[in-house]
Amino acid sequence: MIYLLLVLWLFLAFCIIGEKRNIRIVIYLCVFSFISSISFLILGSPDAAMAEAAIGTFTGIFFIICFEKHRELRFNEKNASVFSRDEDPPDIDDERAVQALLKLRKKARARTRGKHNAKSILQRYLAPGLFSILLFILFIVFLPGGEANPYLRNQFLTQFSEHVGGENAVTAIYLAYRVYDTLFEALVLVIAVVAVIHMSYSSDILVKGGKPSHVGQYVVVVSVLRVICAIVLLFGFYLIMNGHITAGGGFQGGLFIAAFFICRYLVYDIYDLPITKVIRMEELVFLSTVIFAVLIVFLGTINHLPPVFHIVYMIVMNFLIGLKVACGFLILFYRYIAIERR
Amino acid sequence: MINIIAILMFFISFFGLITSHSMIKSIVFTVLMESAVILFFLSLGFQSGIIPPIGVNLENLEHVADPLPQALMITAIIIGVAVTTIKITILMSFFRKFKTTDWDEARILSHHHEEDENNND
Amino acid sequence: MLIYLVIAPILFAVLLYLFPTSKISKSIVIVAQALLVAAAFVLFYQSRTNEISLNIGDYGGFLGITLAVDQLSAIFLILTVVIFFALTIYNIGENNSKFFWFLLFLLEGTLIGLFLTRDIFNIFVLAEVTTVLGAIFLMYHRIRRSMYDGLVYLMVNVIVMQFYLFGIGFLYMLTGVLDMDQSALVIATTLDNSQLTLPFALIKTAIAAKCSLLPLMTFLPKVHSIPDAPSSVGTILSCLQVKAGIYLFLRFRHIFQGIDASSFFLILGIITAVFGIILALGQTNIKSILAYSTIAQVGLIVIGLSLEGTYSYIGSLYHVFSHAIAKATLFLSAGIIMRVYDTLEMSKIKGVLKEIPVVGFVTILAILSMTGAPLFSGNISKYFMMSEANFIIYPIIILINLGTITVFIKYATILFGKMPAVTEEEIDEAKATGVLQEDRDNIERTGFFAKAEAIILRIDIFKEIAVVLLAILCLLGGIFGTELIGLLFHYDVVIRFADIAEKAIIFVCSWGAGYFIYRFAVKKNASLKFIGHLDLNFRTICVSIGGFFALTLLVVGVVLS
Amino acid sequence: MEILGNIIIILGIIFMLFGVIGIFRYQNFFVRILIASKIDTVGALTVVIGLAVKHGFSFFSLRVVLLLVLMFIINPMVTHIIARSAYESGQNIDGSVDDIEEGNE
Repeated sequence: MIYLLLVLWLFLAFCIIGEKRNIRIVIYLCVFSFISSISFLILGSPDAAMAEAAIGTFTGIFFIICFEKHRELRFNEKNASVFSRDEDPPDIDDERAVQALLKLRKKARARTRGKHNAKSILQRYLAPGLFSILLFILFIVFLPGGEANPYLRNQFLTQFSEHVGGENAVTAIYLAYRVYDTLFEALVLVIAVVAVIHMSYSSDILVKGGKPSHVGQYVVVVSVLRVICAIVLLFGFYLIMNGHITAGGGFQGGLFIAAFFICRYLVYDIYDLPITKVIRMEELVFLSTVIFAVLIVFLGTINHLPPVFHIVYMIVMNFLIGLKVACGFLILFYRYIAIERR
Repeated sequence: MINIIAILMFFISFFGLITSHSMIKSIVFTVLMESAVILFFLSLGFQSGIIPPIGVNLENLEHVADPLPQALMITAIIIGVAVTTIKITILMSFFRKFKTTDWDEARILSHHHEEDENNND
Repeated sequence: MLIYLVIAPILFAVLLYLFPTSKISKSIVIVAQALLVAAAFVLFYQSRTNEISLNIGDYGGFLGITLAVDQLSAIFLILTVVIFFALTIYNIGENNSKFFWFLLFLLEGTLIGLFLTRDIFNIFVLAEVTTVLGAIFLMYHRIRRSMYDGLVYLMVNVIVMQFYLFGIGFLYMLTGVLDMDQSALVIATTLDNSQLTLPFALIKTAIAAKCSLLPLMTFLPKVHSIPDAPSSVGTILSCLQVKAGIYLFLRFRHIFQGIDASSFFLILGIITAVFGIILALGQTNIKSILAYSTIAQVGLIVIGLSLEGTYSYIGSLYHVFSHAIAKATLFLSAGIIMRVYDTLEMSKIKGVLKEIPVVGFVTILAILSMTGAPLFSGNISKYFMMSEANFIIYPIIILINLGTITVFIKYATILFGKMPAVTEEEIDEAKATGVLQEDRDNIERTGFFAKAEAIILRIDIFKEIAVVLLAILCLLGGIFGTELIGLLFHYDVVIRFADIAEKAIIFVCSWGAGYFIYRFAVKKNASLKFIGHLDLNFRTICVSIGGFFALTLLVVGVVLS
Repeated sequence: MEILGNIIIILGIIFMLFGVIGIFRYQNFFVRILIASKIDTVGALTVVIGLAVKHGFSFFSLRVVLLLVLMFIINPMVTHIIARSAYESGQNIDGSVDDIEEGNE
C-alpha cells in the first residue's frame, strides 16, 4: 500500500520536472503534499501528517494568489515576460530608465534564449541526470547498515507520561522536552510575517482597499462555506484543546483557525482587517509563549508541579501556539491578497 | 526500502534543481527536497503494522513508532513553510521589478551595473 | 543565566518591534547591548573554572536539550558580543527604523544560541533562523542586486541545510541520541568508520558551504559584498556567520573522532586560501576585496586546525578572533568610505587618508593586523599557527601571507591620491538613469547627494568611535597577546624574542615582495580581472554542492580507509 | 455485520473503477468533470458507509458519519466551482475551446 503511494509520489516529482506551466507545477505540488500526508499517516505519525496536509494547502494558496497578482506568471515560464508599458509600470518613473531596462531585458533574453535553444533535451538533461544518478549510487553504496538505535525512543515512550503527562508522546516532546526548539520555530514564523510585510510592495500596511473576493456571485459556494466555516473553527479548537490526548496540537489547530478566517473572507467579503493590531497581537502572544515556557519549563518548575498542572501547561501552551500560528497565517494570507493589487 | 525511496526523491529533486531555469520550479524542488528528508526521518524504525505513539501503556508495545523524529519533523515542516513564504515574497518583488523568473536573465538583469562597468574598462 | 543570554535579546527585539513609536531611543539600545556584553563576560569568567551546562527542564538522560559553555563556546560568545557591541555603536547615530534593531538583536540572540547549544537538531533550527535573518537583512533596502543575491543565498543555504538534516537523521539512527557529547561517546565506543562515512560527508558538505570552503567560495563573498546592503550585514556575515561554520567544523570533528580527514581538509584549506587570494586580487570593489580575503583567511584557519598540535590549534582559534575584529574594522570603515564617496569602485576612491583621516588611519592599523605585522594580533595568531608547521606547510603559510599582503597593498591604494571631483555630466547621468531616484530610499548612500547638491557631508561621530574602538582592540590583541591567550585558552604560551625578530624580517621582506608583485603582476592584469568576476549561477552552485559531497564521500570512504 | 460492510466497501471501489474508466472514455471536459465527481461522491461515500457499517455502533462510526456529512456537502460544491469557472473562462459545453488562455508548449 505505502509503496504504491510512494511510487506515485516519485512519479509526481518527474511530472514537475517535465512540466512547463507554472500553475500545473503548483497543482502537482498540492497533490504531492496530499500523498506525502497520507504516507506519513501510514508511517504512524498522524501529527506530522496533519501538519503536512495543512501546510501543503497553504503553500498552494500562496502560490496561486501570487499567480493571480501576475497573471503572466500562471502559464509558461517563457511567456512570463510580457513587458508592456501601459499595463504595469515599473518602479522607476523615469522614461529613459525604463527604456534602458527594456533594452537590457531584450539583450538578456536574446543571450539566454540562444543558449536554451542551442541544446536539445538530451543534451540538457543527460549530464545532470548522470551526475544525479552517480550521487544516488554513491549514497546507496555508503548507506550505513544496522538497525536503528532505540535508546531515546524507549526512554521517551516509557517516561513521557510520568514526566509530562498526557497521552500523546509527540506533543509531550514538542511542548516539554524540546520546547526550546519550538520557541525558535515560533520565532521563524514571526520573522516570516515581519519579513513578508517588509519586503512586499504595498502602499500601506493596512489592507484597506484589498481585493474583494467576488465569491458572492457563486451562490452555492457561499451558502455551503457559511455552514462549513463554523465546523472548521470548531475543529480547530478541538485540535488545540485535545492536542495532548490525540493527534494534533497548537500548530495544526492554529492553521484550521486561519482557514476559518479565509472562509470568512470568501463568504462575507471582509477585507478590512486591522493588520497592525493583528501583528501586535501575534507578537504579544509570542512574548507570552516565551515567558510562559521560561517560567514553567526552563526554570524546572514543571518537575515540582502535581501532574494535573502538566496537563494544564500543555493545554495553555497549545492554545498560545495555536493563536500565534493562526494570527501569523492570517496576516500572511491577507498580506498576499493585498500586495501588488491591480 | 522506504528510506531508499526517500533518498531517490532527494536526488530527483536535486536533479530538478540543477536543470531548472525557472525560479518557481527551484522553489518547488526545495520543497520536495524537504519532503524527502521528512519521509526519511519518519521511516526510521518503520515496520509493517506500526501504530502511532498515542495512548497509554505504550512501553509494552513493540510496534510503536518513534515519537522523537515526528516531533523534530513538525519543527522542520514549519520552518520549511516559513522559509517558503519568504521565498515567494522575494520572487514576487523580483518579478514586479524585472518581469522575469528565469535564473539566467535575472542574473544578467540584476548585475547590469557591474557588467556595464566591466565592458567600459 | 545561560538561557537568558539567548532569550533576552530575542525578547528585547520583539519588545522593540512592539514599541509604539517608530524611532527607538538610542540609550535603551546601547544599555541593552552593554548589559549583554557584561553578562557574556560574567559567563566567560565563570566558565573558566568549570564548564557550565544547563539541561533545559532537568529531564536528564539526554531527553531534553543541553546548553553548555566550554572554552570553545566561550571564545565565540565573546567574539559575538564584542562585534555586536561595535555594530550597535556604529549604527546608533543613524536614523534606522526599529526593524533594523529588531533584526540586529534577533541575529545576536540566535548566533549566541548557535554557539551555546549542544543539541544537533537545535543547531539545524538555529542555523535556519540565522540564514533567514541574514537574507532579510541583505534585502533591508529592497533594491536591485540585493533581491537576486538574497534569494540565491536563501535557496542555497536551505538546500545545504537539507544535507545537514539528512546527516543528523543517519546520526540519530546510529547513535540513538541527539546530544553532541553523548553521540561522540557512542560513536567512539560502538560504531566503526564504515558506518559513519555517509553522515560525515553529508554534514561536512553543509559545514563547508557555511564556511565557504573550496567549491562554494564564489557565491558567499558575492553575498557579503552586496553594495546595496547595509555594511553591518556584511560584517555579521563575513565575521560571524562564516566563523560559525568554523565552530561547527570543530564540534563535528570532535563527534567524528574516528574519521581522520585532516589531510583532506589541509589540502582543501590550501586550495581555498590560494583561490581566495587570486579571486580577491581580481576584484575592483572594496567590499568584494574584503569579502574574498575572508575566504583566504578561512582557508588559513582550516589549515591551522588541520595541523596536529596544541599551538597551531590555539593559533588558529586566536586567528578567528583577530581576523574577525580586523575584518569588522575594515568592513565598517568601508561603509564610511562608501558613504563619503558614494561608490565602492576602487578606481573612483582616492585619497581616503586626506579626506577622512580617522578612517584612513584605522584602515592602516587593521591592514597591519590582517597581514600579521609585529605588535598586532594577527602576528600572534600566525606565529602560533606556524610554530608547529612542518617544512612543507611552513612556506605555504608564508606564501599565503604574502598573497594576503599583496591583496591589502591593492586595497591600500585607495588611501592615497586625490579625491576625484564630481562632474556635472555624472550628476545628469545619474538623474537620467534613475540611480538617484533609487538612492532616495537607500539610507546608507548619501555622499552623492552631498556632492550633487554641494553640501558638506558630516560623518557620524559614532561610526568613527566604533571603528577606532575595533582598531584599538586589534592593537591590544597584539601587545597583550600571550596574556589574552592565557585568559581565553587557559594555556600558558611563550613567545621567544628571536622568533618575533625572524617574523618581523620575513614580514618586511613579504611587504617588499608583495609590493613588487602588485606593481608588476597584478596592477593591470586583465586575466585576473576576468577570474575575479567569475560568477556561478544558481544551478552551478547546486552542482558544486553535489560535487563536494561526492568528493568527500569518495575521499573518506575509499582513499582514507 | 462485517461481511455486509466489506460488500459495501467493494461496491464503492467498483463505482470508483467505473469512474476512472469513464474519465478515459470521454473527451469532453464537462462529461469528464461529471464522472470525476461521481468518484468523489458515490464511490467515496459508499466506502465510508461501508466502514461505518463494518465497525458497528461505536465512537469511531460516529466520527466516520461526521466525515460523511462533510464530504456530502463539500464534494458537489468543489465540482460545481470547477465546472463553473471552466465555463466562465471560455470552455464551451460542446467541448470546443473559445478563447481559453493556453500557454504554448
